[in-house]
Amino acid sequence: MMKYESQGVAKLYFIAAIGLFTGQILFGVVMGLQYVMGDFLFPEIPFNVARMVHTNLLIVWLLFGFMGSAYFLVPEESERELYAPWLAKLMFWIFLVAGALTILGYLLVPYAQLADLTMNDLLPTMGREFLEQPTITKIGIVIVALAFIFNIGMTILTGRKTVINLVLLTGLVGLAVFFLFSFYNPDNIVLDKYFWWFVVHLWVEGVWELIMASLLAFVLIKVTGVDREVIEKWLYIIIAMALISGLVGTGHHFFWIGTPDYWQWLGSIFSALEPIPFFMMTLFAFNVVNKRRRDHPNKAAVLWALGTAVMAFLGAGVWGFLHTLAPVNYYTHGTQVTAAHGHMAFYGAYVMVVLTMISYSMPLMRGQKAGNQKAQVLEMWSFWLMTVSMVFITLFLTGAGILQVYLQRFSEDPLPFMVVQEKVALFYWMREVAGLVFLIGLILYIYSFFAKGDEVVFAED
Amino acid sequence: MNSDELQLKRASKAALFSLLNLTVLPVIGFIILLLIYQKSSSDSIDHYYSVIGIKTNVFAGIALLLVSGLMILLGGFDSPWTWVYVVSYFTFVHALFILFATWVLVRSWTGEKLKKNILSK
Amino acid sequence: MRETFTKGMARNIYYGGAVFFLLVLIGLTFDTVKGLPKTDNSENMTELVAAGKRVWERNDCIGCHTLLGEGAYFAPELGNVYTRFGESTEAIKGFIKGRPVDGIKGRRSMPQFNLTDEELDAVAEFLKYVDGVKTARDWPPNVQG
Amino acid sequence: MSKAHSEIEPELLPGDLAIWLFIFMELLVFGIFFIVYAIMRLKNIEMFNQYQLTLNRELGAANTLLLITSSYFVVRAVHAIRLNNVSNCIHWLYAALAGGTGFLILKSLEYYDKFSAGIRLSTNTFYMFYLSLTLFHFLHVILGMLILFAIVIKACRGAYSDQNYTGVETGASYWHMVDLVWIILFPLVYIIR
Repeated sequence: MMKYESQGVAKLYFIAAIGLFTGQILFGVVMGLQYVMGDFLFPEIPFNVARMVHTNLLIVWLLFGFMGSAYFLVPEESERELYAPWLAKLMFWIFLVAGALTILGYLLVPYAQLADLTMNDLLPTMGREFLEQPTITKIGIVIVALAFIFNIGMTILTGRKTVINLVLLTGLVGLAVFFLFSFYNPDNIVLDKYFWWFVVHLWVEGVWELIMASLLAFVLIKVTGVDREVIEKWLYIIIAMALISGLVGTGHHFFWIGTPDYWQWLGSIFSALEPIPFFMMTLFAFNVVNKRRRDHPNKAAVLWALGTAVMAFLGAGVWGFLHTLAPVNYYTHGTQVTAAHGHMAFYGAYVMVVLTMISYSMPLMRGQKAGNQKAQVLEMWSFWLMTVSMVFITLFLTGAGILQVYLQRFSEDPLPFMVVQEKVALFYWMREVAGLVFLIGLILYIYSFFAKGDEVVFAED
Repeated sequence: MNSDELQLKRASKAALFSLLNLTVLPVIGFIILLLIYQKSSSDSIDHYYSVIGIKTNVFAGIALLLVSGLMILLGGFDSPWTWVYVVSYFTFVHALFILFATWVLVRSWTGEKLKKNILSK
Repeated sequence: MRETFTKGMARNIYYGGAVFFLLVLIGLTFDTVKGLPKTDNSENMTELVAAGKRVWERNDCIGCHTLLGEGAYFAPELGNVYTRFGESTEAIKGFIKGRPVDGIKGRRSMPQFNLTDEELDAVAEFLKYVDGVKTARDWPPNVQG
Repeated sequence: MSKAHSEIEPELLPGDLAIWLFIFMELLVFGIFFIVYAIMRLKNIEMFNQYQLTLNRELGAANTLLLITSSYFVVRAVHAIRLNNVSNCIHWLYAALAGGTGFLILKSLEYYDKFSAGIRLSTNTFYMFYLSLTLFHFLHVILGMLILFAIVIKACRGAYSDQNYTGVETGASYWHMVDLVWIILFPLVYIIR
């Protein structure tokens, strides 16, 4: 069912992605419990280790997901086989082994010892949020990324160049380039924080949006049959808005870290525009699905695509805007409000877009046009379970955050952090329950790949 | 431009201003929506969409402003719990109204009425 | 101006907009970096502070705490811990040293990192230096962080 | 019904409205800046009045003239291409570009003066707004000139005629917007007390 044989390498990447995703959620559940039962698994797995595993697995599995998506998408768009399928396979195993060793390192030895083992002193880059990987792993990521971009780039440059694969390529190159800032770790804490955001912000609110928009556009072309011209125009406008608002929008991270006051104005104004690209993505997805020329048998993939557009708008757009203006952020910065936004934004934008790609491409790689009836029903159930529970996780964390802000920062008589944490424990319990429902949704999702049932009947087009 | 196309333009304009009233142009959007409603003849597609827009916004007004107002009134201005409910409720429900209005806008572009599920045939 | 909006135009807005705002960001970055010495407390930057930052990083403190609002939200903000602990590095060191190895039953507890005296000095000095960074509106809002 | 009307949608979005949407977006950003400026000025009237006097109004006025004239040249260029007079159109566009260049030179002199006096974005709130507003506009002038220049190149290659001059009009609209922003910015920051 695949148009090109080499698209099949994506399957490896997707399987690994789902596996690591499961690990991420398991550790998320552990952390959620540690929020209310502080001594759970202590001192074997202290919270910081669980969190490191949770966030690093997220980053790594999303990278696997992006790479897999690119390997599936690029040959089809370029109308040729992958430049070097063997390289894609080799890099997969290198990345998987390096990633697994790093995670095991986090879990099996104390972090300081891991720093010594990997000779962090030669080029200290560890111990910063999301960039906890040992320097050697970081170098490994760069090598894998370069090999990957070379492979993808050569395929695109020697094949058909479409807007989708060019935008995807720009996004991936940007991803690699901005990651280089992770090697810059000055002693000056303000400088350190300033350039740390060049990785984090310019990834998730910059180049990743390019990747996301192009993946979504690809799936929408395939499942709706809407004219490529129309979709490409939308794609350009969406990513233009993403970069126009998002580049200077980095300023919303420079409010309170010792950077000049003018960032409060610039950051607020430009990040107030940041919901626009996400809103346009929703408008775009609704529009093309509404005007679809065919009803694709893979209903689950259509659901995921629409879900991505809606949830990205909610999580990244609405919940981002909620606390992005400097006067509000003065109170909410570094509270559970941030956590609420982070969860829904990552799920809605990046988790869901990868799951959309998997949902669309996995059946094709397994020789079917779409999963069987039962599999699709299960998959849609898992969609709703995961999505609704993520909405609740976000709402509970928002509640916890508002209460925290009020008691700890806003009231006349501010209470200490730990006292406030105990007062908001109810919200953490509810979040944990929602987290368990999410895990059930994920298990159902995995099970849907093995479900046997009647083939979907569809008209040839 | 024939009258069909004109109606269609007005219908999508109605849907657009219903969305704008919910987002960046509150009140102004509603006034324009009322004007479009006034100009439309019953049974036409622009009439249909301006009525939907007006209903959506009146309902949103009640659901957002009135309910939030009641929450503050009943919960007390100085209670942290009031703000927990008001802020989460307002953000979430407001977003749902925006999403609904967006879908209406997209439907209005095709000149068809709402009905039709987004996923099924 | 009655024309259709072509794909070419959309592309130009994308490239033009991206380059334009990238240049704006780079320009602002230059200005920020040049102006930093006024606020970043670099006059108190010593060898010890730099060593303290390494201790901070080696033990992944950011995995539980926030520092100037960034990090994890599991444990208190440390950007102003020096003020909160009565401007005493001794109090900070005492707290870190005194963490029980097996935690506190049923409650969150900081791990016992077994830091050496030099490491303790350094990390306390680092936290004091961070407290000296002049953040806008003197963030965090109050001593509780 | 749906088939008959599916052609209508591109007119709304992303129809020709979209380039206007973009211009509207730009005006929105400048608009927010202006409103914020006005509010901050009300809060710090004395400080704003005091530092406003340090600005060079003569250069500002000259720049206003330059931009308005070059906007007029652009109008002439559009007029010329409508009459299918390509070479005339190119000449008027060059004239408009010259106006833009003049603006950039005068503005650079002004900046040179301010920067060498040690004035920076973080000097005080007034200079923050003065510099960020004018610099942001300055970059827009450069962008507008690049667009006009691209049109000149295309016009030289014979891409435009009285049948096809929408590109010229688009560039002209953008240039007018840049002009318009300056016409609001100049009195707001340099003159109103």
